[in-house]
Amino acid sequence: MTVTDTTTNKPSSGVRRLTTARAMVEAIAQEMERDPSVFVMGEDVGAYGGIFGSTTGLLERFGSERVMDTPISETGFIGAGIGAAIEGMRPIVELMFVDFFGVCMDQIYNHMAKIHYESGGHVKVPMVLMAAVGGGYSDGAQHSQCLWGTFAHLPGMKVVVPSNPADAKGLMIAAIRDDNPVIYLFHKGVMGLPWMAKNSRAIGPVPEEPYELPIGKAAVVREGRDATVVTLSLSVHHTLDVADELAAQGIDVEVIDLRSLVPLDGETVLASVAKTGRLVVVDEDYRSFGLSGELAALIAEHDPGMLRAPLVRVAVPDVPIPYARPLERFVLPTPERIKSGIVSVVGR
Amino acid sequence: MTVTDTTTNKPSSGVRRLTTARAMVEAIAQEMERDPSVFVMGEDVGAYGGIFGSTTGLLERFGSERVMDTPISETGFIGAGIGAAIEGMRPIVELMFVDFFGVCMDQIYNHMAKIHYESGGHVKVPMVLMAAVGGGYSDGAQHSQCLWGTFAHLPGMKVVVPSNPADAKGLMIAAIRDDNPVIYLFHKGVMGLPWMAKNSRAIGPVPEEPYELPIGKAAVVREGRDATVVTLSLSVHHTLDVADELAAQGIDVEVIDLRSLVPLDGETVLASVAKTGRLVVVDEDYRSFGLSGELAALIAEHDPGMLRAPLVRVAVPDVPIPYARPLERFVLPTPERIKSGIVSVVGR
Amino acid sequence: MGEDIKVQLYTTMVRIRTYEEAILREYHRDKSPVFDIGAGRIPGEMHLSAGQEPVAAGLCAHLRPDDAITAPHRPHHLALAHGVDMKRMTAEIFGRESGLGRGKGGHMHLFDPAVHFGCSGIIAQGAPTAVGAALAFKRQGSDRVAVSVVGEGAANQGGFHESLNLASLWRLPVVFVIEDNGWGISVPRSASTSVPSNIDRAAGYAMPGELVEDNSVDGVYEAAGRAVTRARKGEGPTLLEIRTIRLWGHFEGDAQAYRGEELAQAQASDPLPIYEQRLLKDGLLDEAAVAAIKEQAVNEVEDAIAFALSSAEPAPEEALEDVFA
Amino acid sequence: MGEDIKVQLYTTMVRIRTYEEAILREYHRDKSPVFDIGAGRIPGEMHLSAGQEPVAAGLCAHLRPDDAITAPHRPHHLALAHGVDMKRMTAEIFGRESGLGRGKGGHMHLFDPAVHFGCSGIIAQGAPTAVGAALAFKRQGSDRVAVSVVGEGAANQGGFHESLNLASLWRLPVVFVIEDNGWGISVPRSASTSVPSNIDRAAGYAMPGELVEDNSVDGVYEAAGRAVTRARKGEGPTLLEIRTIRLWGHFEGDAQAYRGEELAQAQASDPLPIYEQRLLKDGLLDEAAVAAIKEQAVNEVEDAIAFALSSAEPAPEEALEDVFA
Ligand SMILES: Cc1ncc(C[n+]2csc(CCOP(=O)(O)OP(=O)(O)O)c2C)c(N)n1
Ligand SMILES: Cc1ncc(C[n+]2csc(CCOP(=O)(O)OP(=O)(O)O)c2C)c(N)n1
Ligand SMILES: [Mg+2]
Ligand SMILES: [Mg+2]
Repeated sequence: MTVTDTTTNKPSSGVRRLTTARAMVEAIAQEMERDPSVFVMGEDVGAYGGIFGSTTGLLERFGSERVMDTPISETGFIGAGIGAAIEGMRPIVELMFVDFFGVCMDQIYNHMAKIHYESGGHVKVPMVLMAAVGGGYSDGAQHSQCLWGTFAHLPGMKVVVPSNPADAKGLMIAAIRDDNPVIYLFHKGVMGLPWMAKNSRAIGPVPEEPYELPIGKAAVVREGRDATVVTLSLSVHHTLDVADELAAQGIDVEVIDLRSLVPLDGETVLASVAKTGRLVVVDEDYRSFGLSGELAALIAEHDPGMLRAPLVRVAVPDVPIPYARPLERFVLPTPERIKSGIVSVVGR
Repeated sequence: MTVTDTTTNKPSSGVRRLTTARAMVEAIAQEMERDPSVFVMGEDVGAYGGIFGSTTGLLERFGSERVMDTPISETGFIGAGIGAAIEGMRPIVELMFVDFFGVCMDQIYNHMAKIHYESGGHVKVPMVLMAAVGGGYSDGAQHSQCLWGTFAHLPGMKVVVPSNPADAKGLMIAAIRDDNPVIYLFHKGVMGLPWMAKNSRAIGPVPEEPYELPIGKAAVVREGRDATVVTLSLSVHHTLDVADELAAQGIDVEVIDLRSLVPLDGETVLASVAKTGRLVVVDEDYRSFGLSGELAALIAEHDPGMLRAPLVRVAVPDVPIPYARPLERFVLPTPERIKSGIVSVVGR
Repeated sequence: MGEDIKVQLYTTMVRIRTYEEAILREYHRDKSPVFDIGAGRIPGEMHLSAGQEPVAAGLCAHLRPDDAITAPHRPHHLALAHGVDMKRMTAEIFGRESGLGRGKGGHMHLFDPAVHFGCSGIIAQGAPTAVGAALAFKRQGSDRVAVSVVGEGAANQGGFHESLNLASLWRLPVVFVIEDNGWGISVPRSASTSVPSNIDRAAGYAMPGELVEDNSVDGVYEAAGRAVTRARKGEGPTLLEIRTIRLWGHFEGDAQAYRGEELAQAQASDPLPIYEQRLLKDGLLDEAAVAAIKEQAVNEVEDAIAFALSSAEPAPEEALEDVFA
Repeated sequence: MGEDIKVQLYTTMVRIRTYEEAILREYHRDKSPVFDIGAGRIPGEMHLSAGQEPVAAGLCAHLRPDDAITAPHRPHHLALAHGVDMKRMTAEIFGRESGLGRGKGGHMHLFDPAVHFGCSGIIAQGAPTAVGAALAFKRQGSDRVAVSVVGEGAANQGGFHESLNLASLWRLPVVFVIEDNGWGISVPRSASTSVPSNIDRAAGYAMPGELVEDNSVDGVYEAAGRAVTRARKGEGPTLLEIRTIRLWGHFEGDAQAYRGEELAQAQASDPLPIYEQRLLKDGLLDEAAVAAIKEQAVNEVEDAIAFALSSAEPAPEEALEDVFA
């Protein structure tokens, strides 16, 4: 499943457009050019180019010493990333699917995320751990999860979740340059893969030069008065589509793309909810004990009176992701569910 | 660190009192007597009797075929528990400290918790996974966590957290008899261990006969009008102490012991907050993306207007648990922090 | 090794190959001209086992329906050889209500308690479960056996080693089978495994190891027979490694550019025609018998597909059921 | 092996033992008559290394300050032998602001970047980190070496095996050292490990394995010398297992009822007096020299404790610092 060249195109306007996958690769390549301590490691990141195209072409360009295929030993190679980071390298380690975190979580949360703290700040672990997330193509209960809430609950790692090519590039460069461990979660559905249903915004303009997007700043991707939808990743696009549709019905939705869970940009959320008084959280992760709860607490701690209508959560309803298409569609935050969530929050 | 006999005593009233550890052991023993498919497995559960006394005396009584010490191979033996459960046994598997979940989480959340669902309900995994949680004795960042929010976020497992001896027994028996996987988290500070600072309620009356406490029912452990404190585990006791103290100052606190996170007894919480209009969540787990958020969402979905004052969260402020005593006390939900949380929510 | 057995092994292999070819066809049916992994009658990842039939046939010939087996992400050959209901398995792969998992599992999550079959999409994580099944069998005083099958890539996953150690330590009736098809997706064995063969690791767990080098079903049958017998007699676990081949891509859609020369070699050593020729030459089969075996396989497989297609899709709200028993 | 080295090894062992005895004293100081794990100047779990000095002394004699070492939950002997600052380490154990981790780490989390020392309370999970340090050293073109030390109990943890395979596959400068003290808390080796020695597992990763059977510092010194030299020359990893003894409890407060006879045997084979006698008999030391070495050790250790005690406790709010760089 190789990303083909059709994924880069320069439309007549002259603005260069890339898929999210290509934007990520460009970010990594530019940082590898700039900084010899940056290297990439993971399963099938070499000749294969990453199962979801996140490393396509890097092996050819940088060689196998800097783009290393690994055995299926996630504890081993993520731990190796940590050790290398401590000793002066800046590894980018790919965990193929985030769903596999369970075989290596100790390295992630007890080591990668805690060594800096335990050392009283004397040891740094500058490392990017990237992983594919998300469902929608019937990959079943062990290959379709988002799980960002799991990482965000545990201290010591930043959690970045880009939704589009330009953000993906800027956030990747920021993550690589960050002196802290950064979990970088990319949804398969925003990568612009030729072999998966494409989202129209999975390809978009991306500046050619390297640039950083600050980690921790949400984007108000659509302004509106009637309700705030806070979301991230693929759901941003579904929400924007729904918002366009609802605009025609006179419902004016503000859409916030969080872009990172840690740090969480509470200010942007609060400012928006202060304006609209209504909140829908659209989250492809499991509903309970996750993002939607955290946003509810943010508001309740600040001023519970801000909400003029009950919170609406459009999330996976605490069931494993089922395989069959009608079942999976039922649990994912589809445009239909987002739409009815917004309609119910505005009470029309 | 062996639980000594001083932990059982019959006060003059004739009511038998046990420590939480002894209550758990009694529950396990009674179930092992009743049902030959029940067995215990884990590190140091045999001759040692469980590092925190959760299996003391079982080896002597049931022999090494039913009380099995394991190598330090959590993925291996938790997976073995799953396989045995599928094939008709009812294993009770101990993960010594919950902090070690990272070396075996895949078995827990991708297998133990999902097989029933993936099989369309045709395969059952009746298994108890018990683990010690909590800090307060300077055991550092890798041996002091609660992490219940992590398990509660992921579907397919019940999450039980007893706070006292009688509940510990009834919930353990219910967990063993449950046809589902149950995570059973016991706080070291409620076990009544002779070698750890004791909580006065870590020893209490426990009926001798086997009994089940239904999983999913919270307990209103103190009724009050002015504010609701929702909490669990060791923090229940701190909160009750604080509530007594505040009663003297005319602040009348209702205290809810959740007893389980999955299922979460939302009804009991909502009924209480409807009455008091004020909510403090006391949670020894990390603050963000966890229990306190989930409770905020519960209310915000139901009726955000229920809260007459901002939510107060008394939790671990998203830092790893530090070692030194002043640092650790600063991040744990100590009575002082609970008290000031309640005082601030009632606005006096 | 009797003549009947050889015909039986051949028949099993034909049945598997026929199945995989049919699934291949059905999988791609609605995925052209543009391949979209989520489209069609069978969506999602699809890992087919063509080339690895000798492992399943030779191994499962020794198993009883009450023996347990945990298979990896590439499970069809093992499921069929162990007697999983083909109709309900197919219905599961098509995501239907009548499927083994009522459409909740999919092709990596096939569970059939009737024959104690399970699988998992997480690498090597079926091994501990097999150890646990064996522990139950031993405690229950039976002579049942549990089998764990993983790929050679999976043999570098820590949980696999933990399982070997536990099974040996507790002298459990487990047979560990490594299907060494030379590849873990695009990573060749030489880039994943520090020893020439995983059999070199058996001694590290004080268990016998046996390598079948030629992907021959007879070789698998004999080695597996020894291993299953040991286990059934209470003599503990065995590690088997079978050098086999992955005839097709890692999953469907895999362009396999990384394979180069080796792909043609693999295709030239397809075990099915080789075994067929052997049995014809040895006079155990004639052309008519071959044709009959193939026809029967086709009929059974097409029936199973028809069954799946005629079954209803699950109602969406059923997604909320079966989380808890 | 020169005479100077022997005296140096002895001196290191004395220094370690003196340290552990002092920590033992300080740890229990405010924990009687009732032992409360959270009480006193040094709260929390305390895993002391008395009896295991030969491992640290013999191994670290070959290491340079720029070589990395990852130690397990029982780290003091390795930290001291590798040159971790004793004062700041002690201050950390006492939870002081001047500690290595400013009081955030504690005795299982000692990090001293000056000598590339780290440890972890999670079993075997230092091994992957050592592999990564070695990977960095190799990429950086240096001849630096990384050492991973774990217990024999830890050698049954999957991540340890993954690390062996990676180091061998990538031919990295790693020395894997297993301190086999016969116990993983209360579980004897025979109940955790399916082979007589972990050295039987080295072949499974195509690396040399060497067993030091007698807990002798000379034996460790020689075996470790060969392993470190191999690593430094770019010849890849080695697995060493040292049969050592745990003189005291798993942690302080452990009543060790499970140990029975073996405890007295262990105490009778304390390596320190044995080695001291040897050096005295061989004339490498005399009583005066022994006394001087011990006195120096006591002075250094008591100074370190005094330093710790005179350091301030961290301010509570500092708990919120150092999460992110
Ligand atoms: C823990 C884990 N890591 C990675 C993967 C992704 N993955 C699926 S199959 C596979 C290759 C498996 O190779 P092998 O074990 O040799 O089996 P084969 O596919 O060759 O049959 C990988 C890396 C996974 N499913 N689980
Ligand atoms: C993953 C994990 N499991 C369990 C433990 C609890 N634990 C701490 S030390 C120990 C025993 C370790 O034995 P060994 O590796 O032989 O080292 P020793 O204590 O003998 O030095 C155990 C089980 C842990 N810290 N981490
Ligand atoms: Mg393979
Ligand atoms: Mg040991």
